[in-house]
Amino acid sequence: MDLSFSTEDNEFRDEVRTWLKANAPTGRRPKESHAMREFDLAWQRTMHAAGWGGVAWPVDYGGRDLPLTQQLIWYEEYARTGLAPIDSRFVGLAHAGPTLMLRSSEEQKQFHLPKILGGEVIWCQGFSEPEAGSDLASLRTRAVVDGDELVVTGQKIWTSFAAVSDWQELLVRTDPDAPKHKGITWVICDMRSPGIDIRPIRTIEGGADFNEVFYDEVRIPLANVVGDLNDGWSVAMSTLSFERGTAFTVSQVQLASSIEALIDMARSRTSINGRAVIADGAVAERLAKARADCAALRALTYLGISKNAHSTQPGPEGSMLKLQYADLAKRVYLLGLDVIDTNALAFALDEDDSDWVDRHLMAFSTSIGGGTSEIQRNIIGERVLGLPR
Amino acid sequence: MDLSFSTEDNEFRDEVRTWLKANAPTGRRPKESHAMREFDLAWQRTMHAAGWGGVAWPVDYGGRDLPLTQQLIWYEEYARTGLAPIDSRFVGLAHAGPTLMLRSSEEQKQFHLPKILGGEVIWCQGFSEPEAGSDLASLRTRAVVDGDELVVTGQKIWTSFAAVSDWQELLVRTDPDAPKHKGITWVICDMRSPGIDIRPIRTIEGGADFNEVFYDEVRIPLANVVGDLNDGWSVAMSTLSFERGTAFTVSQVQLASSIEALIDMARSRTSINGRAVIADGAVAERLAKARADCAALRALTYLGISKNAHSTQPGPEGSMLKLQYADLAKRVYLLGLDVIDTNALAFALDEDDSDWVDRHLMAFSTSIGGGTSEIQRNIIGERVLGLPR
Amino acid sequence: MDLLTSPDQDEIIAAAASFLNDKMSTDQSRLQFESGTTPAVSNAAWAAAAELGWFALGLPEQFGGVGFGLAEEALLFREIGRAAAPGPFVSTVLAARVAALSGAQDLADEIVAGRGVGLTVPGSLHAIGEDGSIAGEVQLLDATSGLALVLSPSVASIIDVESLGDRSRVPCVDPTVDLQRATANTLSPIAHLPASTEAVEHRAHVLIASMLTGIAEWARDAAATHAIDRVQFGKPIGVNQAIKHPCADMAVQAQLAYAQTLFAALAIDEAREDAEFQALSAHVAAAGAAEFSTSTTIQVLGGMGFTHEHDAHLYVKRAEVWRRTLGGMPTHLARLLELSGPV
Amino acid sequence: MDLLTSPDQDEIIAAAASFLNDKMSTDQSRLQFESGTTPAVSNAAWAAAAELGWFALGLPEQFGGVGFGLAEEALLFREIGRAAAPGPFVSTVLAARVAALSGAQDLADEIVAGRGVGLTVPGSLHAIGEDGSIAGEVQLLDATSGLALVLSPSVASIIDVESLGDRSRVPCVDPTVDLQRATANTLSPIAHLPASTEAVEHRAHVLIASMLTGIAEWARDAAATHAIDRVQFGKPIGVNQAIKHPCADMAVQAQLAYAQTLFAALAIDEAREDAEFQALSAHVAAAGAAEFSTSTTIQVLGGMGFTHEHDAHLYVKRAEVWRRTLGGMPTHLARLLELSGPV
Repeated sequence: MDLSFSTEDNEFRDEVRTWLKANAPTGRRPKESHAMREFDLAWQRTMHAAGWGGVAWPVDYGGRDLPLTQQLIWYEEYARTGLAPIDSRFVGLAHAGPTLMLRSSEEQKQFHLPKILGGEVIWCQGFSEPEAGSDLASLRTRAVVDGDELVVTGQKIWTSFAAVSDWQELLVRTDPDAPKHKGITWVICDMRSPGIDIRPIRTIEGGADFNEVFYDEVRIPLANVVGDLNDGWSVAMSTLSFERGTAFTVSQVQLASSIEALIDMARSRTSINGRAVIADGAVAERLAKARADCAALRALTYLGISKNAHSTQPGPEGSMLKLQYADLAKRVYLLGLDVIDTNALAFALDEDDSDWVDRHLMAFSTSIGGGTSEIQRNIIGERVLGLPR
Repeated sequence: MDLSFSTEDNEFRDEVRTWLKANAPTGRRPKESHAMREFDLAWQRTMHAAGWGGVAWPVDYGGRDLPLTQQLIWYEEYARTGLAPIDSRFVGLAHAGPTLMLRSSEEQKQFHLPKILGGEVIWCQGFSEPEAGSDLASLRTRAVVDGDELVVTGQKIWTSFAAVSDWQELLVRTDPDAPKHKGITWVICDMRSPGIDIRPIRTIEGGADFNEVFYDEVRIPLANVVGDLNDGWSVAMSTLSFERGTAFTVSQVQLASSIEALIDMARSRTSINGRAVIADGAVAERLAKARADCAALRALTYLGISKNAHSTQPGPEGSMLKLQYADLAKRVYLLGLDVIDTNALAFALDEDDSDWVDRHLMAFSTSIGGGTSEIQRNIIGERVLGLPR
Repeated sequence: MDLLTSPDQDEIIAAAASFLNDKMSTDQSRLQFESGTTPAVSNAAWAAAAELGWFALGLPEQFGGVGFGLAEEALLFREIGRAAAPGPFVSTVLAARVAALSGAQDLADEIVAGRGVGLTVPGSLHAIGEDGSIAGEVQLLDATSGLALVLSPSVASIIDVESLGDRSRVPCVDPTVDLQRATANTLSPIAHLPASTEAVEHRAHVLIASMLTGIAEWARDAAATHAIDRVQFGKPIGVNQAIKHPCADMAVQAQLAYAQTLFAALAIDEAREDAEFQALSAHVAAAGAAEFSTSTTIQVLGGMGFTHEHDAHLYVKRAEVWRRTLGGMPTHLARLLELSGPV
Repeated sequence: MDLLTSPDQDEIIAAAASFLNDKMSTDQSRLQFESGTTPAVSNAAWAAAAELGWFALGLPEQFGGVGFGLAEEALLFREIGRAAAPGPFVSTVLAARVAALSGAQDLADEIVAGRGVGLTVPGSLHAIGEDGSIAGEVQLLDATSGLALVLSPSVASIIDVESLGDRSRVPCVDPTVDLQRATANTLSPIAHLPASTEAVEHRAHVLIASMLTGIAEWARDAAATHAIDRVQFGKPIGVNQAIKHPCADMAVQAQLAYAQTLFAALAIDEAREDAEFQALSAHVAAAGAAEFSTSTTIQVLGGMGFTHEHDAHLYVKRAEVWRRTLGGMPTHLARLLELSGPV
């Protein structure tokens, strides 16, 4: 049992830090989605050229297949660049790509994987539907086999980057009569297909990264099905353990940076009563508690990685980390507003303060997206403690 | 709409205050249960002699039948005496007595009601069982009709003052084959009957006010059944609206006094860092928040009484008050420990501080007894907001 | 003692709700703010509110007011909060009072007739003199008609915002609010009222508490409606205690905020000794209810609550703005602790 | 980097759990405290713990210790917390260290061999000198063998409690603890160790955090067991999210406390720059987990949790005592905020 990293690991960290410092993009990431796509892809190409395109990807597919400890180091250092933890490359690199590796045909792999890693394409996800949120398996988007094609009609929602994506991992119902988990198919959808209509959804902080996607008799070759027809649920579930908790490190490290930034601000700013913000004992306690809680979140990340390094089945730390991260992020970013105080009224009073308002609003999504906190608590209660369903 | 009381009400308040000041017992209430019984009964006799024995009881049964506003005033003034909100007289005066008024025979009324009001007898409750807590209707204590008697065998739990009680309102299962709410009978049990065994339960703060009561073929005359055989559930439920929220005032007013006492202590005491306790901004905020929350609790009490004065069906404020009181009491008494700080280690360091530890431990029961907070939330969600069961 | 609304009061409430629904619905304000117009209230709607007497409801009759109490104003503002109606209601109503009670009857008449008055929000580099003059950096909410109300514990005043320096418009968190930033090099007010004559700030606490109560009630009802309608895993999601219990907590908090706000309004109307204590308690209770309920409602609504498709985001932002406008919770809680306790 | 326990460590844990179950179960301590004997640990059991080397586990071998790290001690103390074993474990282990490292090897040997050392709890009228001398009012936990440990940020020392004035025994919230009150008119220690040599207080934070983690884990498991076994309305109560979700929260908090406590122990063993930061974070995380979990477990258990029939009350009281012994959360949080952040 130790905290320290091996000499080899420390050398690796130096190498990563040096490389990122020299190569990470320093300009502001564009807000317009096509420019954002080009920014993200260019960065992926830069990383890929230097061998950093897929730190968790198998060597066979052009990745580095780093041990978990080095993945952790990579993500810790990546977090320091301040780049977004999740950008438009995410679905391709961390979900669709790994799914293809595990479940697709050799031909599908040969075609898609190099393009993902090489920064040529963006993927998006087509899982959720308006009536199928937490209950994903109740999805209704219908696909009928017609010759050597699937004909898809229906609607997806919460698809990030839909308008700038090349491909989509799409779940459709191919057998409406089967039990709900049994009639679903996982298929690769070309986002330029006729019959696809994309409508952006404006979110609370004013962004439009999410979309509704409508399918009106969209024709997809049967050759694009991954796994078997009607076996899509198992395909979708097969990738859950990819990276085994390491990628989450970026969010955790950046939250820690936010806390330290807030402490600095609370020390240097004057509150409405004329004293330093940090002289408010209640704010001070919340800041100190956030520090302690974030330290524990990091320790839990390390514990999870230590366990996962010895087991292919990821432990329950994943749900625990997600749940606790959401709770802490919401607390920290609300605290951020209390630190900037009446500047919290303005959305762009000055760039820095505006950013805290933005983060506060964005934090509402942490306990909803990717499995709500309520669902995480069910999972922990049932799988960790063995409570009845 | 007004807050002020009428001249008549204000005169009434003066009268009550004067009388209580002159007559309320000033000595410490004994901890030993028989002495406690005598203390409580003597106080009831004093009140009864002066016409205060049953402020909410009908005049026909010797009560005052005060309008709700005057009940409120009575209880507000009663709270100022510092006497316990609930003592050994409670079941007789506020539950069993009112049940008898509504559902018992003239003979039963004539026999029992004057004794309750006159401070001659103590009643206890025999409802809960080890396996029937929140799910009270699943009670199993069995009663078989044998001639003109019921023969009772089983076990009750959480019976306060069982060892010093004369009578018990007892729920027994008389028809094991009926649906669970349909086979229950409400019967008056003489606590001196052969076959009753009482075992005290030591509670968290060291007291033993609760008991388990075991029944081994206890014979109770059928004449003691109230309402019909097998109709006991409806009998038990018929009294829920008695006093319509006013008696709760004593707890709420005493909680407010506790908060004011804590604020005084926080101002006058020095904490471990050498400053006044109240200089700790986090403690100060919790105290201020408790003040505001307790003010709102009082306002909600007033709103509930205003509504109930115009309706015989009590509103949902009852569950809301109970839920919020439990939450606030637990917060306030935990805060009490933080105000007395390291003195919280001792249970009897000096009398006053010890009392705060005692109240903290006792506060755990506020969200359990008389319907858990979880059950209250179900009730509010379903009955107030119409959420599905 | 009676906290029930009278038939007259019920009529005020029903008329207000109906007017707000017709003229100031969130559909309308959304159209306005999405087109970039702030404050997102039309001049016609504002004038109609003036015509209904909203800005003179609690003003004594000798000043041309309707002569109701703060309790009736509180009931009106609860509806304004529930509707998330845009516009400087609190500061306009209070400015009319400052003008009238300080002898500036012409100004009072102008305000009552529909000249909106914005609100000056205190900042850390900001000082208010005993005469209601103001110096330093300020933010202005909805001061588009050229006037703004200034509030401090010792005085309330009205300033001419045209005389402020460096005015610039900045986007507000709440998209229906016009937010400006400016600096004052000691600006004297055009009217002022010392707290010794009337503590206008206490009334502001109650009116803001009323709006926050309305916001909390809207959020409670939006969450409950969704919990009943939305089906997942074959059942309405409201069957789950993880949904039902937070909804119940919202119901409790909204009712506490409502009861305490009425209590505080009556405490001021009846000039009770603990009026400030009750007003601050109302602000604290209602701000807590609004913050808890709007954010919890987003969680209950799931993804949709996080978007502009549902109004929840508007209410989150309104609650955020309004609970900060008088100086924020730490200030109120510190003051609450200084005061004598309740009577 | 590896936070998994090794087979050696697993052996320490299993042996400790088995010993505690045999010799220091809550059944046994209940018998003792119900008969009025405090501390509720028998001399024989304490001597057996000494024989197992518990008080020298982390002491370097040159001082007659076993030579393990703080990490191993933390794993042992987690089991002590889980068992609610009575006795002055933290102060005895740390006093052995103070004695040995300050050159009082005979005293160290005596302590390691089984002379328990109590803990001095700071109060508001209490001062600790740079030389470990003590003045003012103090409380003593389990100082029945005549010695007590004194801890401050700058020094750790051992005092002879017989030299304190006005000693009197008072009942402790935790019935297994012997609590005394006394005053010192500047009492010099019999041994002391400046923090510049070794920061004993940091180790105390970690050991107390370990005990609190064990308490939180016990509470989590007691609640889960009850939620599975207890049937109401025809189903185990654990099907209700009002039970399931607080249990899940307990699981998360316990795991966070465990991970952070190990992290902190290793940070001290590896002399990281952020060792104090990590130690305080562990104390804060574990104290929060213990307080939340023990009180939530009482709620999950219902009426029974509120009685002496179930051990829950013991754990509530232990958590209450232990999270206050080093000066309480406000002190720790203030210090945590002063420090540089994590490395």
